[in-house]
Amino acid sequence: MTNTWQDIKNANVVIVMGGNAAEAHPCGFKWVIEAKIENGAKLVVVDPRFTRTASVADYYAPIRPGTDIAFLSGVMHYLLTNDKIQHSYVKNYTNASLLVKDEFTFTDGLFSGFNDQTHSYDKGSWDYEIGDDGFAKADDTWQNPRCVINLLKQHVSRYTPEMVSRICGTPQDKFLHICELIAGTSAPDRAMTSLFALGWTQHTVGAQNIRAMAMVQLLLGNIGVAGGGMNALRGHSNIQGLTDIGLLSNQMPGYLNLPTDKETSFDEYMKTRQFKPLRPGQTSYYQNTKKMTVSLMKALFGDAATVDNHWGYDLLPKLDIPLYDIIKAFEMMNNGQMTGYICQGFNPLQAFPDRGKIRAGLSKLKFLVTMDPLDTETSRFWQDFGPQNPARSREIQTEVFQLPTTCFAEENGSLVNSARWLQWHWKAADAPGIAKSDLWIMSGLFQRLRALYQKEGGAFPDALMGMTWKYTDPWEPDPEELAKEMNGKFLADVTDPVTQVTSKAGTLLDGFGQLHDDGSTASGCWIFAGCFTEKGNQMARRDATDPREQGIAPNWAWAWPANRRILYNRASADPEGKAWNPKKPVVEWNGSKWVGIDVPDYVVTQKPSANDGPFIMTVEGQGRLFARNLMAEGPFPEHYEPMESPVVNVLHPKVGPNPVARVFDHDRSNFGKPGDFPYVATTYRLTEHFHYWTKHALINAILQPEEFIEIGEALAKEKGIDQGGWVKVSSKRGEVVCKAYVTKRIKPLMVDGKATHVIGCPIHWGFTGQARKGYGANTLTPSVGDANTQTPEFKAFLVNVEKTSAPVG
Amino acid sequence: MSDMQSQDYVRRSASTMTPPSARNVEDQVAKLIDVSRCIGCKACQAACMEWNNLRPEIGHFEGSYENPNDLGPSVWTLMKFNEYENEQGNLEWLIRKDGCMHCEDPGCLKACPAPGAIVQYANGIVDFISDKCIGCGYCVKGCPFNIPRISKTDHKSYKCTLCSDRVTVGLEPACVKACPTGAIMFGAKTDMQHQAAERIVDLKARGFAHAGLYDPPEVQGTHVMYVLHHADKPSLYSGLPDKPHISTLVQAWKGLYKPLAVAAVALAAIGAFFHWITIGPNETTEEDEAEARREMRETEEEQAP
Amino acid sequence: MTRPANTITRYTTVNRINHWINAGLFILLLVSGLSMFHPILFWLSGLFGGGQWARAAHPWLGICLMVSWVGMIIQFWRENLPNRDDVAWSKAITHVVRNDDGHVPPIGRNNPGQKLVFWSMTFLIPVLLFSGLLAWEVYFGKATSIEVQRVAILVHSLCAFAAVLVFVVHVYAAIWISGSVRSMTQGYVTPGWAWHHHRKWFRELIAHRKQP
Amino acid sequence: MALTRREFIKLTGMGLAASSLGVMGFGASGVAQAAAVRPFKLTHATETRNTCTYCSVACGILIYSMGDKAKNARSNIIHIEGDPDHPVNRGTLCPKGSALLDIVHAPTRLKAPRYREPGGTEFREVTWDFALDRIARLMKDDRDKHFIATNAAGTTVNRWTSTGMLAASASSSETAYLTWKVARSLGMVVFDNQARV
Repeated sequence: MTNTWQDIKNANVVIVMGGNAAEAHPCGFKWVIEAKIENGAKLVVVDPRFTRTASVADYYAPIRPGTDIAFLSGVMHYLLTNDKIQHSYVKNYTNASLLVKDEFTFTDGLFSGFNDQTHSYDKGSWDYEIGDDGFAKADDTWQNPRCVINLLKQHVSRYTPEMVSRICGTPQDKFLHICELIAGTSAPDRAMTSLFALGWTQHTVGAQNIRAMAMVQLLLGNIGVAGGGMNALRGHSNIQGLTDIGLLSNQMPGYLNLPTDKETSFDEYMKTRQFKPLRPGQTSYYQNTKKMTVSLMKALFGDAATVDNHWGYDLLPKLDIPLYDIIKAFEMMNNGQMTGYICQGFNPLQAFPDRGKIRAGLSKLKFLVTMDPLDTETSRFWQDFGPQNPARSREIQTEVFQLPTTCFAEENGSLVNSARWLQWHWKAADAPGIAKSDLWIMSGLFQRLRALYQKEGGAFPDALMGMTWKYTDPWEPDPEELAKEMNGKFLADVTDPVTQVTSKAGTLLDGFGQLHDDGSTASGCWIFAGCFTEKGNQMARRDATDPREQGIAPNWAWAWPANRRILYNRASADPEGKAWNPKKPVVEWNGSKWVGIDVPDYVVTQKPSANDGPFIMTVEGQGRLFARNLMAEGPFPEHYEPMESPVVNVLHPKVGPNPVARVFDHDRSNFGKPGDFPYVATTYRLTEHFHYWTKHALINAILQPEEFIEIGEALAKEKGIDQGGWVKVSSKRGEVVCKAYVTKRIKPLMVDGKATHVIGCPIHWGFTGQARKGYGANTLTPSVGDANTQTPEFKAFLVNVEKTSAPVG
Repeated sequence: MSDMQSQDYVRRSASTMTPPSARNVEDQVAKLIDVSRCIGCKACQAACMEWNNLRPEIGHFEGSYENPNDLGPSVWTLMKFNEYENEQGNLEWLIRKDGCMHCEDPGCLKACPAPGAIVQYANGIVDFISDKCIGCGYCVKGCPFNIPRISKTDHKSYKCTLCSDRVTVGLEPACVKACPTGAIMFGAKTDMQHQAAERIVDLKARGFAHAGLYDPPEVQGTHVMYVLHHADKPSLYSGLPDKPHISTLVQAWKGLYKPLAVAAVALAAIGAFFHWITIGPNETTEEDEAEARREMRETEEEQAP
Repeated sequence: MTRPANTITRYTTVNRINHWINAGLFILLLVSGLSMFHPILFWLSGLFGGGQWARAAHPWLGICLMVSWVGMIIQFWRENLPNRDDVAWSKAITHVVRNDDGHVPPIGRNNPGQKLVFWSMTFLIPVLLFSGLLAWEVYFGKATSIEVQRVAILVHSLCAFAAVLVFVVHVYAAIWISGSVRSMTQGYVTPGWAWHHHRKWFRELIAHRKQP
Repeated sequence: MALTRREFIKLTGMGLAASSLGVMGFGASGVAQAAAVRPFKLTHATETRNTCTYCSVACGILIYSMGDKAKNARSNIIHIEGDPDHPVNRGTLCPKGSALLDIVHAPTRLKAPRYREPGGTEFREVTWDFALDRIARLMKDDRDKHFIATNAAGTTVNRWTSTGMLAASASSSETAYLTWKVARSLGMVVFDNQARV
């Protein structure tokens, strides 16, 4: 989230698209209701189903799963042709004026540089014209046809209301009404907030879905302001924290990347990261990357990281491919390329696409370790549970360890919520039986492995031996010690050149501004610097005071970066530093510095006249309507059909789905055709459940006891399916037998003149826990991910549905 | 635990004595359910089960999000869902939290034959005192909203207590506290009525011309009230009664009839007694015996050959 | 059973056992029913061990009463059929109540008052049973709509009231007409009693009397 | 450290007679009346601040446990409700959060390590030492066999691709950081968490 949960109440329009906030985040959704009641806001919901969010919406429109880019491009087309953009904002705060290289083109669904052998782009042409001064060229008059804004206009010109309706199945009048509501927030003092979640990410074009809305928001001037922003509601309680700390194949803490094979040396690695500004006078904060990286290496390897060994650069693993993501991992397992897998609080047999493939992959492992408070399906993948898990135990040679862990109520620590707040929590009781904390288990493994390597030697023990482990109890480090390590500290006495204050070695850092690249500071996660300072645990702060009740609460817990609650908040003020919306200012220039209810996302003393853009993390200082080379599919979002689609891509029939999606051969042969699987299916959560956990909780099992699908009345009638009756839903990959909920909330959509039926598949049931046994919707879903992130395409695929009888067993 | 110590009852089932009411100026409380803010998440149901330690059986999916499928002895509140296509052809998903309405004139209490099994506190909460419940099910017949349910295990009647244990110590009911969107509010009844009025203005501005408050006068108002977008048609909300009232059958049965019947029986007994002391027993005399003997003899003679 | 000579059997042993089972059940039903009928009578439930017990026992007692009453019907339906004499007797009801039996026409084994008791109960007991079943929460709480149950419970209480009135009349009549109680306890009446109260029956008896 | 800041709940429970709760509709007779209805169950419970374990709204919660943490008492969580001071949830909780008690006490909570041998049809309970020793051995054997120190071009890459890990995005940041250190110290690159989904 760029903003806070409470800040949603400042919105004039709330658009929920690519998510179902009321069901997935009820307590955050209260701020939408608050916006409606206190701010007269209009709630707009665009969703394939009439959800519980839609039930309290002012306006609802249906959309075919997987066509959000067409819808949003249509919105951009509307805004640009009807001149409903926030001109001053777009001109000053986005890259609309910058000129793009002449070689950059878009024809028949493909951007320039496509290689149809490798299914990837040479992104060389996806950039600005660079002048002799090394800065990007610009035309502030927007006369030059190569201006980003003009290229964008041209790009979205195909997305007329007729075309949007043809692709999305959204009736034109509904689409246009929503455009009008959205366009109203182009006024400087009005804001729209976009609330989205996995409804956008779980597509082969997931990242581009979000980009499309981010561009809409930039055109409207809604980023950085109160009641605006791009608000990813996110999933698990600490999914933000795990992303921040980089528990992803290619990540290190604080959004630093793991090196690749191409970056053979530390200098090589730094060269591609310390981005120089592309416009005059810009901050381009990533110029400080070396300070962050060195401080991380000092935190990780301590004395084993020195100038001489390039801060231990070779102690880090390097990647030969962009990602060893989970789809890749299961591909490798199925190919016999993996020996062991550890699932810590993760249940891939339920959570990952093409369940049959997941089960087969796990069966080929030598060992599987699960660490979980609950008895997960994954830990019992080898056991026969009837049709819901038809495993042949005796043929499966995998050794399985099921390790019991503590749960939230039984440990201290911090979690990062989607508004980037780090909040500390305390232990209330002991764990049941002899369950142990993850810290104890991971430390136990670490210590044992160290001992084994010490005794026996083995492959490259240096990183294992060099990893810092200076904890009071090395067998179960105290969470506070770890929090302090992430926050960082001085390793030597350092004198601040401005204030002349000397910080002693060992002093905790106050913020990432104190980082150095000479090894005098250590910080395990630079963006968390400031969370645990000499003043104490900032994450445990409990002052809920909220100036002007504008939803900032700056002294409650601590938010990264630097306790800032609204990202890019400099953009809440006009170029002169006055708030766009005088009723809800965030930060303003008072003549000598930036002040306000939030920590300015800006150099506090930087004058407005300095012309330093508000987006200080980017090389332009501006929001990007043109993404340069940062996306896999292209600098502008383009509508590509889901990998399994009921129709051809009417914009460019030859380029149907995402041309750069990574598809493994085995998976490609497992895609279904509309002839066999004529209905569009989508998967989702219900508000009564949290993924695959709450079926273990009796109350939640009572509230939604049994697996079902949602099907429109028209299709149910056609197929003779009764309300509450049994149905078989099948895809190319498997079948699910469950109950049917025949509903008015899903209506057939007219897509390119054809009635298209959508089937909804809630995901929550499996074969362990309290609720009734289910097959799991991931039995049906295709194993293919977003081209940038490899997030699986759970939201749009093809199925067939038939009436059947109850499963046996 | 003698509840008779309480001076806070204003009504008490099957009690011919007026309850003590020295403290008769307590604020009336009310729960306001604003269905236009309700997202049907069932947090109220979960919180109710958790706080009150209720765990009904795990049921089945039966073609709706309504689970459990009905109110029950351990289901004191239940979200009800209705997919309604309005006059404009647009879908509205009308979701209502069902449960005890805490009527000012409670039909359950009126029907209850067990003294003190149902009470109404001065703040308006209608509570079942299970210890005194005899499980006859009369409250089920008396309720205009079809709320109480009799347990098959202990044969006692159960329903929402409005978390009287929480309210007593100054806390709001569990469902109110949990409700993520503030669709359920709690406070003095007058405050809730003001709150509702504000909401109705907003709803009318959003095109719901018939928005209104559901506080049915037929039961002298309720301590659980709804803000409805379609207050003209409460029955759209999964059968919320348009005009809830204590059934005339129950009124007749529990009203004038009972004292009349008791009086009639008493009169009959008294009448018999006075008959006895005025007219006296009808005895068989020696003359009767003599007559009988005579007739027997005569018959014998007649029959003699 | 020992009894004086020259007495007449009015009720056989089977008759009497059946009657007293009936009477017992009826009283238990009456007491448990009244405890639920009006608060001032709720204390009666204490006789059953409390309200729950009274509530639980009442419907089972009702079923027993029905079974028992079927026995009564089988034994007594024929002699309770109305006949011409009943009209004359009924016309003289004012004489009956004043013990002015000289002006009361002779009557058979049962007089219209007794017949009324019999037929009233024969009508009321099944209606009470049926309406009671509808209102029996434990087993039939879900069998019918609440509206039907409301009707049932009103009908039940009206019938119960009627039955109570009949019962009062019956009991008092038994006390009032001396010798009646003995006829139902020991089974016999004196010839004088029969001659006095049921002269036609008496005459029938002696007419068909076998020679000793 | 269990914060018991919100002591008014306890105060209201213990010293009710002295407080002025008339606004909620009860006078001093409340205690007697509450006792008649159902005793207020949190009167002497220990209150601990925590954060809901489910979604990333991160609602503040108050965990109530039986026992005052005296030496001879074992705490047992009896109730969980929303933290009214929390700026986002303000005391509210969703249906998952409201039922947190049932996940803490789920009958399918694991209580001891279990092991399933190759081809086995059942789990059996094992000791922690057995489990961790065996896992460490399996990891080391695989790592020693499949570790890639240099690639074809001779670049030092120090990666291990044959054993992978999925981390838990409901664990604390501190756990996550330690997990990261362990995984990367071994050169593990097949490493992800739920953020991927």
